[in-house]
Amino acid sequence: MPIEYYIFLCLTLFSIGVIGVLTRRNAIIVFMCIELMLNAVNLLLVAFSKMNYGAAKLISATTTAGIDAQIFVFFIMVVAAAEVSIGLAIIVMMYRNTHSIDINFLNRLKN
Amino acid sequence: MTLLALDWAIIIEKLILIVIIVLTTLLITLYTTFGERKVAAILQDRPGPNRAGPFGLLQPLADGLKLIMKEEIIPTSASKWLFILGPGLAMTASLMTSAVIPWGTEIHLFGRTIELQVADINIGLLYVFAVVSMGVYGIMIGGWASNNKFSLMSALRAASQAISYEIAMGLALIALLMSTGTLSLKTIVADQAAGHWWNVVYQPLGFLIFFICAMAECNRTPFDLPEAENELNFGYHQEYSSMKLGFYLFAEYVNMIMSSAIMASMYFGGYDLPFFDETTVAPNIAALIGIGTLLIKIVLFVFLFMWIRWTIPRFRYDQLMNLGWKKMIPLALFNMLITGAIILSKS
Amino acid sequence: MEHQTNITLPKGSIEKTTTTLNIGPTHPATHGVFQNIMEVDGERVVSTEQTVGYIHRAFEKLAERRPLYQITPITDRLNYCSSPINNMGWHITCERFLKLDLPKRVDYLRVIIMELARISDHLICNSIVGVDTGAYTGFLYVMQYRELIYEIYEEVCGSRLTTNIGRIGGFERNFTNTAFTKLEKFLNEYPKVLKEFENLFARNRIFMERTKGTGGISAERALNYGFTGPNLRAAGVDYDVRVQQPYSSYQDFDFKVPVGTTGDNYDRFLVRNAEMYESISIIKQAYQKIQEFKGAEAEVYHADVPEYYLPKKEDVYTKMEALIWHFKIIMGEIDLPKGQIYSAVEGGNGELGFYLVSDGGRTPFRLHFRRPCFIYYQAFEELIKGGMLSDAVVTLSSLNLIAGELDA
Amino acid sequence: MALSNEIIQNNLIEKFGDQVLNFSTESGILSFESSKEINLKILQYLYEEPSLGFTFLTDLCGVNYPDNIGAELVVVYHLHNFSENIRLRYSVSTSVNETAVFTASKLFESANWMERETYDFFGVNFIGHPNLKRILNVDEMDYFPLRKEYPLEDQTRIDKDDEMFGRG
Amino acid sequence: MQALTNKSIAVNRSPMTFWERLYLINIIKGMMITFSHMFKKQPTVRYPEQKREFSPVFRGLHVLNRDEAGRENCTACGLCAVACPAEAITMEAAERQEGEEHLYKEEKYAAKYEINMLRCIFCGLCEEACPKDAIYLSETFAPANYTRKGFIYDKNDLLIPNTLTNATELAKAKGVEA
Amino acid sequence: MNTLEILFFALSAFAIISAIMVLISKNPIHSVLWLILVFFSISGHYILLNAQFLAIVNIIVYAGAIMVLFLFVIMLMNVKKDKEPQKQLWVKLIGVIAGGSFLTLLIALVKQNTSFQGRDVLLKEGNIGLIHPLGVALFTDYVVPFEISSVLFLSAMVGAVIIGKK
Repeated sequence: MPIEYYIFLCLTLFSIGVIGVLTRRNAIIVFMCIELMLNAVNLLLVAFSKMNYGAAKLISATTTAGIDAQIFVFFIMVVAAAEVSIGLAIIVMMYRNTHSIDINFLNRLKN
Repeated sequence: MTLLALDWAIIIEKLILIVIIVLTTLLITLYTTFGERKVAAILQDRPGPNRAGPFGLLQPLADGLKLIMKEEIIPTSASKWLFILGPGLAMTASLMTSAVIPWGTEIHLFGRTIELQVADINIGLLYVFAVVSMGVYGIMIGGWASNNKFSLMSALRAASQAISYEIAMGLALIALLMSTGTLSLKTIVADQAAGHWWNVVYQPLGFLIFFICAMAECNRTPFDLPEAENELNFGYHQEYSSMKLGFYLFAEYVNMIMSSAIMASMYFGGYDLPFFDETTVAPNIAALIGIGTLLIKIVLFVFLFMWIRWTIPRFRYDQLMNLGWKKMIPLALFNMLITGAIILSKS
Repeated sequence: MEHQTNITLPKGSIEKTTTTLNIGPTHPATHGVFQNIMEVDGERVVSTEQTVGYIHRAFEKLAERRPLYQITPITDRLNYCSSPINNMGWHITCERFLKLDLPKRVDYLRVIIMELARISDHLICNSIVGVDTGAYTGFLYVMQYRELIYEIYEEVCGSRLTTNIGRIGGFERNFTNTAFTKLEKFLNEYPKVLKEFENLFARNRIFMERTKGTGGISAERALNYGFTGPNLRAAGVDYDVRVQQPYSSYQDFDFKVPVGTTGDNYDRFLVRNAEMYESISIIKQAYQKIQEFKGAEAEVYHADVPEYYLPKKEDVYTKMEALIWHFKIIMGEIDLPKGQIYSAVEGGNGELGFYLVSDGGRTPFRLHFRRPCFIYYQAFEELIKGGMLSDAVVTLSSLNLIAGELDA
Repeated sequence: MALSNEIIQNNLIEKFGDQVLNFSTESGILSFESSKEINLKILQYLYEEPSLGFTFLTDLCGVNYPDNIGAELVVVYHLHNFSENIRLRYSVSTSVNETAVFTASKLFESANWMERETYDFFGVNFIGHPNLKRILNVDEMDYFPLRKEYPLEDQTRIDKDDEMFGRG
Repeated sequence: MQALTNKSIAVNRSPMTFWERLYLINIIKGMMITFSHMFKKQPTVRYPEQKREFSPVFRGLHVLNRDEAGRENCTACGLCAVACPAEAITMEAAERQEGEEHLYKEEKYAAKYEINMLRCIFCGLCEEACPKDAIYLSETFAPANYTRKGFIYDKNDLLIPNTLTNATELAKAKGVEA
Repeated sequence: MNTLEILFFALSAFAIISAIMVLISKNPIHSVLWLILVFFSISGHYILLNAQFLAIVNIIVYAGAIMVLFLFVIMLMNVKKDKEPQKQLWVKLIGVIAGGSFLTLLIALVKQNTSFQGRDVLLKEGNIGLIHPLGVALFTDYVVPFEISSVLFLSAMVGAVIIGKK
């Protein structure tokens, strides 16, 4: 499978995430789109890892090349989980204070 | 070890196995609902269903028929697609677990060796864990889509309960992993069958925690807060009727059977019949005996579930959370520490 | 699906942070028809408004047209879990008002019936507390013994739930031997079952945590709210009409008044539980006393008051005088004395009072029932405020609210 | 000190003079009346005076005497002193046209619903009541059904409307 | 609040012991209780096949009685209708004509006798009120019907079968009641 | 086209369609459900790449925990679709155009970049995605970040509790 396919797929998913962040006002949806972007990156990382592994395997059968990319993905997931817990807590707080989850009204938090 | 070995014979074989397993599970489930009513009845000094067929044995069929014949009601203010999706998800998620359970050793048929396990993936335990974490969606979506306050509260209760008890469940599993050293259910069972003690001997506390968490994940009393009928009017499936309701009710029992199967496999030797030498009989018969043993273990666990349900009161929401976070998780961590210490001292 | 709605929401309803839940009129927790409009914040109860009146049957108005004996079936339907107490309470009120003296044996028979009714009432309440906490089995264990109680009623009066048992001046018929045999069976078997029921719940940590400290009320508040009966005793006030103003020869019996301390659900459960043991002991004493009557005394089952107690059927068929009395009583042609009376008995839920005003006519001029449920249900909001929804449900059942008694 | 009906009577007369009247004792319960203006004062005195201590409101109900012109409606309070174990009946009367009576719900929480019930059935307008609306009957009802002017229909009549009697 | 009587006794509200705090002990105790009930005799009455015995004074559906000669006992005095707190009984009296002596015992009889079983509360006051032993409450219960009209039992539904003309049915009716 | 390619394109199409549905659903709950489907298809890709551990962790963490949290929060707030704020049309249009140009730009860049040409991704082979090698790597070379991430988790938990408590 050519690596370009994976790159195009991940780029598309990432751009959809970007469009979501740009067009939606619902804070939760925006947040979800960020998760989508993270996942696109994850997929790309894994694809690259397998690309490198495939190249290295031709040289040595027991290589572990590319494993660090998968470890990175693992850490990204960890960080995402932590980020979501905090982020959602913030959104809930915001909803409690402003009765809205509209990101345009976030400036209400000023006072 | 690959998941995508496209050998068509194997695919057909696995498909047949899946169909058999799913159908058997559904049949057993059908009779588990009957069993629940009968167990409740005899624990409560009453005969239970006894009209349809001899000893009421046709009762589950009658119930199923009734559920199918009932009118489909979708509330106008409900979110229609999600309302239908909810019970389907609940059912699917509960059936998916069956894929990794080793139902027996192997059967030799038509010159082929058929493994009695749909997929022996080397992350079997994690798979179970993932599927269990999916199970809550059915309840949440159904409860939300009903557009009913009681259902919504029940959905929220279900979600938080499932998330909270998953953690302790995972920690209990990690202790088990430490002592067995593998994630593959097949290997775990095979190790136990190969003359080791059953894992419950090594992990009694872990088993207890897992059992309690399994009860919580199946929404069984004392953790049946999502459908606490006296508080929330049967909670998330309050607005459901006909077969959609049937799916929810079924899913609960399928869940119960699956967690019983998992517990039997992980802690009680799976298809291993103790003090019985499988090599003395023909391999096919040994496999059948293994299946029978596993089924008996499942039935015993299911009975235990029912027995507990019909004995004790349920928790309150905050007490449930307390138990989950302040007792179960520290206990599971403690169990993990002890296991680690013992393993270290042995090596 | 699009559908038009022109409902304008009340002001602030979008912005409000609480959820309105209707617990009732038909909800598994209400055990009867009444409503609680609860405002909950998540699982916490912020406030509640109780609505009653769904099964109001205008008993007080009906009673103004009924001769005294026809009011007994009305009282059946007040607290239908212990209708014999209501019946007896009404008869005792009439007897006090008409200044009739009753033979001791009738008193003791009444005590037996009333205590049986009290047991059946408490038993329902306590087992329903179990059901509402999620344990259904205990309910069915004790329910078998309510059946025994009902069979005793049936043996005496012919009916089970709405008993219409007893008449002014005594009972409509003597207790049969079967009734006494059943009573003995009950007395033998019930304490064991009660013990078992208690073991199932009383020291179970889940149950204790569910009930301890929930729905509590202090003695002062309870008195101010007009609590009586087990609910008041659970708060620590040992007020019991049977002790304070004995009726039906309760002074002849030796029994204790169990009291709690905090008035919470657990105390209510324990007080009712202990009262059932006391009731059993009272029944045993009464049964013993009844067996001590000898000769003609052992057959007495009504007072000798021809103006109010119907003559024997055989006499009615054959004797003119009896027939005349029969007609007079049935047609309600006996004028009541003028005056008023308030008389109370200890019902299943507390002081069940009857305020009877007569202007000398043949029917009560005014009859008011003091229904304990109706009065203490007002305190429900105070009991559950700030607690969890589940606590509210348990409190609801441990208060033993009977819809028939709420709405006279 | 044992409290008796005479002591209560003397105490009340001493305090309120001729504002309390019509003392009588029936079946052991002392009953008396007063004008409706001082009902709260009397109830409070009975509540707070340590030698009386009627701190428990057993019952509150209305009675309608259509023949007593000017005092058709009577509100009856049954009070109870637990420690002395003595009951007391106190009543105030009011005209059917001018039904205002002061509420006792500030003194006794239990009076709240009983007053609502009395209002519901007799139309006694309790002044100062926090939530005086119908309780047992429907809110739309525009009469007070327990007054004597609304008699029950004749039991023995045979022209029963079948539809109303479950025959329709 | 001081004690009002010397009879009061405090309930056992001791705090949980260590073992009780562990949940398990009492749960297992409770489970043993429920388990022991598996082997208990079931008190259930399997209704249509099996019937529990009623007391002889059970108050079920009404029956209008006849005497030994098969004549109706009722004399239409109306006491039952007066005594009925639910106003369920309606009756119309008629004079007995010449030649009807074998039908009615007294000179007056009930030409129309209806009991509305939807209103009836089965209090038994009519049975008690009857001076002629004409109405009594049988041991049958739980009537079922498709319409409200069907619950208004007229004289034909209520009358007991005639001893002379319909002895078998009477026996059957009595057999059901016994 | 072999089976793997069919699977790849099916999963990709599925992922992209679901991702678009996340954007255009009016109801936030629907968005969440579509996003779960995206995660499932990405997990499918992981399996295709024989990264079994990541596939299952993706499901457990994303679909099983994070999305439940999202769903939970949305239900808690009871966000109705009519209450959802909408951006004006031209803002949306600009957003879509910006995202689209971003995509075309990147695709053009990748197309031009020669270092990717001819490089293949190894599908369904190689054991680096299995638990054992990952575990070894995680607990030898990456043990410090692993421990640090646990500290991160703890602080995130404390933070969430503190924020939520207010």
